[in-house]
Amino acid sequence: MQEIFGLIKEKAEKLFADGSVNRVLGWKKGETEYDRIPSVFESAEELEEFVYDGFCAANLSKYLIRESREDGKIAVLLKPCDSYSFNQLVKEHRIKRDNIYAIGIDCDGKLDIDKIKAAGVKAIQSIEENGSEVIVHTLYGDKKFNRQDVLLERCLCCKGKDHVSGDEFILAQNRVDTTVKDRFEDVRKLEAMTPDERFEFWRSELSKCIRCNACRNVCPACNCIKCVFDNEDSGVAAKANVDTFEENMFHIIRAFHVAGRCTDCGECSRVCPQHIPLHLLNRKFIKDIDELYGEFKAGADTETKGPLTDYRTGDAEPSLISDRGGSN
Amino acid sequence: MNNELIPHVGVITDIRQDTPDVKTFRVNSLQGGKVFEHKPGQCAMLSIPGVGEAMFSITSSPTNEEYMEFSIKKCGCLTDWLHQLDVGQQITIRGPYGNGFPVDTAFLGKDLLFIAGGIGLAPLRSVINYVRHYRDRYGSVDIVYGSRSADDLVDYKEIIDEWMNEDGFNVYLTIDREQQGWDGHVGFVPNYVKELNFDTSKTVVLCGPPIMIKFTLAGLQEQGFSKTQVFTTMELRMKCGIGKCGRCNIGSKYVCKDGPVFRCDELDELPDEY
Amino acid sequence: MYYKMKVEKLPELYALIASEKALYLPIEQAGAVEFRKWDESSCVRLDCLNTLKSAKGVFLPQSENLVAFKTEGKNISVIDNSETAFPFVIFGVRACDARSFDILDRVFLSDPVDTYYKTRRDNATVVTLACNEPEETCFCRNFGIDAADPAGDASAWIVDGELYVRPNTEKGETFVSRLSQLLEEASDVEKLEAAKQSVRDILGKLPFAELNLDRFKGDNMLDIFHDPAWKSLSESCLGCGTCTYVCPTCQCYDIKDFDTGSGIQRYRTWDSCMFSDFTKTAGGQPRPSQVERFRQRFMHKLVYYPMNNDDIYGCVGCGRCVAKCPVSMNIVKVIKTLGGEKK
Amino acid sequence: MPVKTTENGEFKPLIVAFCCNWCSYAGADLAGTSRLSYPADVKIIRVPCSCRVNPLFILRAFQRGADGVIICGCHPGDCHYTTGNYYARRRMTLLFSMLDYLGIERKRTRVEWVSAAEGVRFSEVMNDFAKHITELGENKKLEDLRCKKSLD
Repeated sequence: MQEIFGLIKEKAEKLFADGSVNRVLGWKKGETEYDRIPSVFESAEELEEFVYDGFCAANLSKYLIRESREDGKIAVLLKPCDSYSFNQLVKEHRIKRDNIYAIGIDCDGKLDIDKIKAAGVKAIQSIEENGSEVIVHTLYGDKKFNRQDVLLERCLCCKGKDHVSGDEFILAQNRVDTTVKDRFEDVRKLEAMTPDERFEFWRSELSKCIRCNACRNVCPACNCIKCVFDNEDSGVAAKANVDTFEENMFHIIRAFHVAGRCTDCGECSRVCPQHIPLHLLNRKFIKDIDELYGEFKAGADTETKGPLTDYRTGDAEPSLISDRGGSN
Repeated sequence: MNNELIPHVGVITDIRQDTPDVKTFRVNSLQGGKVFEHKPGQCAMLSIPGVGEAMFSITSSPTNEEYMEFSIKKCGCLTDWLHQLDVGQQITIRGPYGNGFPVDTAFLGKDLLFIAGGIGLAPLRSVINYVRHYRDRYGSVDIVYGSRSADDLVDYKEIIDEWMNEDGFNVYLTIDREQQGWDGHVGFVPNYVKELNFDTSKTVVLCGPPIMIKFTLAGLQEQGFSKTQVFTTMELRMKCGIGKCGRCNIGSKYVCKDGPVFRCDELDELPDEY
Repeated sequence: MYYKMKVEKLPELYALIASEKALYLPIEQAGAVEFRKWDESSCVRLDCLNTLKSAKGVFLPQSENLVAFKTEGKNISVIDNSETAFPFVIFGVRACDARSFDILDRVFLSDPVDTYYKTRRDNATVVTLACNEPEETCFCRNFGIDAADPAGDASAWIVDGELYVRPNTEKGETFVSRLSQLLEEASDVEKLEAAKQSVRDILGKLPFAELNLDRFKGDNMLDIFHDPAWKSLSESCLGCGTCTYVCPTCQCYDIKDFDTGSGIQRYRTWDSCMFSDFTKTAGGQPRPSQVERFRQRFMHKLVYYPMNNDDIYGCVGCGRCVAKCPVSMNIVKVIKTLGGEKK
Repeated sequence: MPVKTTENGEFKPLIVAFCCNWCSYAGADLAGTSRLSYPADVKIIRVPCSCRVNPLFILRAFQRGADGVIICGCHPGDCHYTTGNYYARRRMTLLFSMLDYLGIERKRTRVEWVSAAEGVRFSEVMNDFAKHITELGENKKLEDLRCKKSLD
């Protein structure tokens, strides 16, 4: 990504220089080798700290809800998968498209620091990305990884290398495809289990939830001004895992509220401090929608009606679910 | 061990509709008498189980041996519910919380000037009545009280019947806009205070909406009052009342424990986050 | 006085402790290591440096029942249905978490005492475990914590396949005396001291080993509060509660009522000053945007808490927030930016 | 918590039925005036339209002790608001599929279309649903223990 890092930075500097934007939304180096902070750069000088590498995983489109309402034009860097969220937000009129200069940038898959650490890596001093290799230097010695093995879960079933929106694109010459599996593979695995096995699986996963609300707050589709779970009168315990019911309810309702709008950007699973595979809930809805109401890719464009704001007179009846085979 | 978070049960023995949106509730313990003793300016956590719990200033004077009173304006979830209650309803109550006004130190022997706006009279009422009770310990008392309209003056009857007739008490009432049947002063409190041009040796107790406090304080300073003479009482969201739940802080001070009464110069040393 | 035993005997040790008291250990479940109650089927992970949530949950659970109410007509009856206390041992607490107990003590044991917390605290024996392989996110050293020699009622070390234990308090002495059938007196203390030293060497080499905290003191409160850097620091903050919920020293809580259908259960839960409703009232919001909320959290840890508590910082440098923040915005960045180390 | 067993120890399910004001509620009314029987444990909640039923309502019902939840609305094409039930149909299909995915018994929830004239059908639907729920037994997977425990 080194080649396009230079190009992006150059482009951003140029945009500042010719006054076409007054801010650039990108990533900044954090305190550790792998910390990348979503940041608004307000001048060419501030771009000193700009970075684009394997750890710049954050989807920046949600910040546009706030930033596109500020004065002046803002340039935003969108990876291919982020461009879907971007489109969806434009469709929902949550961001002001006219105030944004969208730059589509190349992505060769993002790295998962937790996968690296899970291999027993401690006291990291520096990380080197070298083509298909990732080399981690630590106080206790070096460790070499195959890049493909330490990619984020979502990158293993990448939605594709093509942007669905953008005013300009900065792409690498050799584009890497990281896809190794179908994105519904894990959903199908769960569907094949018995209801009790599925219940056990989700119970053990959801019981880890600490109710930090990171999944909700990072989600570009969760853009309500006031969330139902923040409503004092709703009677939900939004701040603690007081009860198994509350855990189930939060995640069911959250997934339902973004159904038909979720672009499967995978941010929810990435930020979850407990590594709950939340994307499997969203993908279930996506899979059902595809199967029942025809293929639908949220964010693929800015016009098509979403599946839950649309209907056909001949739609399947809900009894379809209870008539499914298997126990219960 | 005494558990601070477990409340007492109290019973509402009287409800007075003071203004269209303010009611004064009289609360007794189940055995009669007061649920606990308090100092002027202190607060208590009232709650309707299932609805919520919130901090209210105790408006009755500690010298009242029979009951406690709370003047409550209807403005949120819990207060809406409180306003629907009838006499005889039990509620839970815990406290007293906060430091209260320095009636035994800074106020002693001083000429006092009370300035209140709207429901801001509630926390001052306990001090005013305390001062009436121990009349000889304090100098003259001036009370400036303003409200949106004549109907919004809290405790109007007590003001007219008792405070105005008290020896050494001067009460000045004002309302924001002209109103039929009102022959008193019309105008905002900060301006009225300026017009009245009080002697700058007085100790001031100030409470009301933030915007009123801001302008009144500026006016007082213009007239030569120092911030060290002005006391005010604060309110922020509270859950525990004992300085542990962590939300009512202004800088390093907790309103529930270190406040709610602050001297205005103390507030200057704190972040303006209230 | 040090005692020791072979690491292989740890399951026996657990069983022996658990035969008398409840035992909490870092235990893995569904891939997440937390302090949980031990039983024979538990997967103990003493090698795990930081549990995801800190050990504070043992004393201040994420949610706990305070009191219940039954209403009948206009009458209310109060039912004290908080959990009954039982003596327990918490084993494997790291030095940073052990310090966090002191920080929480100053809040919950100061007058008026929090009964729920105090009961648990009184019933607990804290056995700490020294760190062998600190991570790059660790910065406990800045707060005068020695990860190689942790505090607690008793301290433990694992060196070369042997567990060393040293009682520090009366509770610790009792704890060790009950384990006499497994422990023997350790004569090779030099080996242990050498191991401690090598850990200290590593601690000194970690990237955040030397943070400059000079600016964070009460005299600078307003100066820091009004620092323009807060705006850019907070702009990426999502307003989630991850940092708060993994933090060993965050102690803010909320009290809520739940209508069970047969009565009202009043419970308390952890709360976060990062949440938008934290200070919201019907009358207004003193912290209207994320800038103020973000500032509050770090001001509390680095300025307000020390002002009220003899200059002890409200951070122990465990590094959980560094590792877990979804946008990598953490206290180290705040210290470095406001502390003047970088602009 | 309502008592869920009869005197001889049989399980009596608690069923919540969300009925649309225009068709199904009138259908229930007709069932009543026609003296048709359906289980007394069916608690009807009247909603303006079947699409008023928010997924939260259904989960809330389970939380508060329901063993089965049924949503009744006008037949597709007959909605008082023209299209409400079409949306409800999509939503409920997806929600039920999600509940199934989480391992919750898929027969605990149902959608039925009952018109104002179908008093007989209403009673049949309720009897049939109650029978199924009785077979499934008590709702355990979506229960809220706080609502089941005694407070003291």
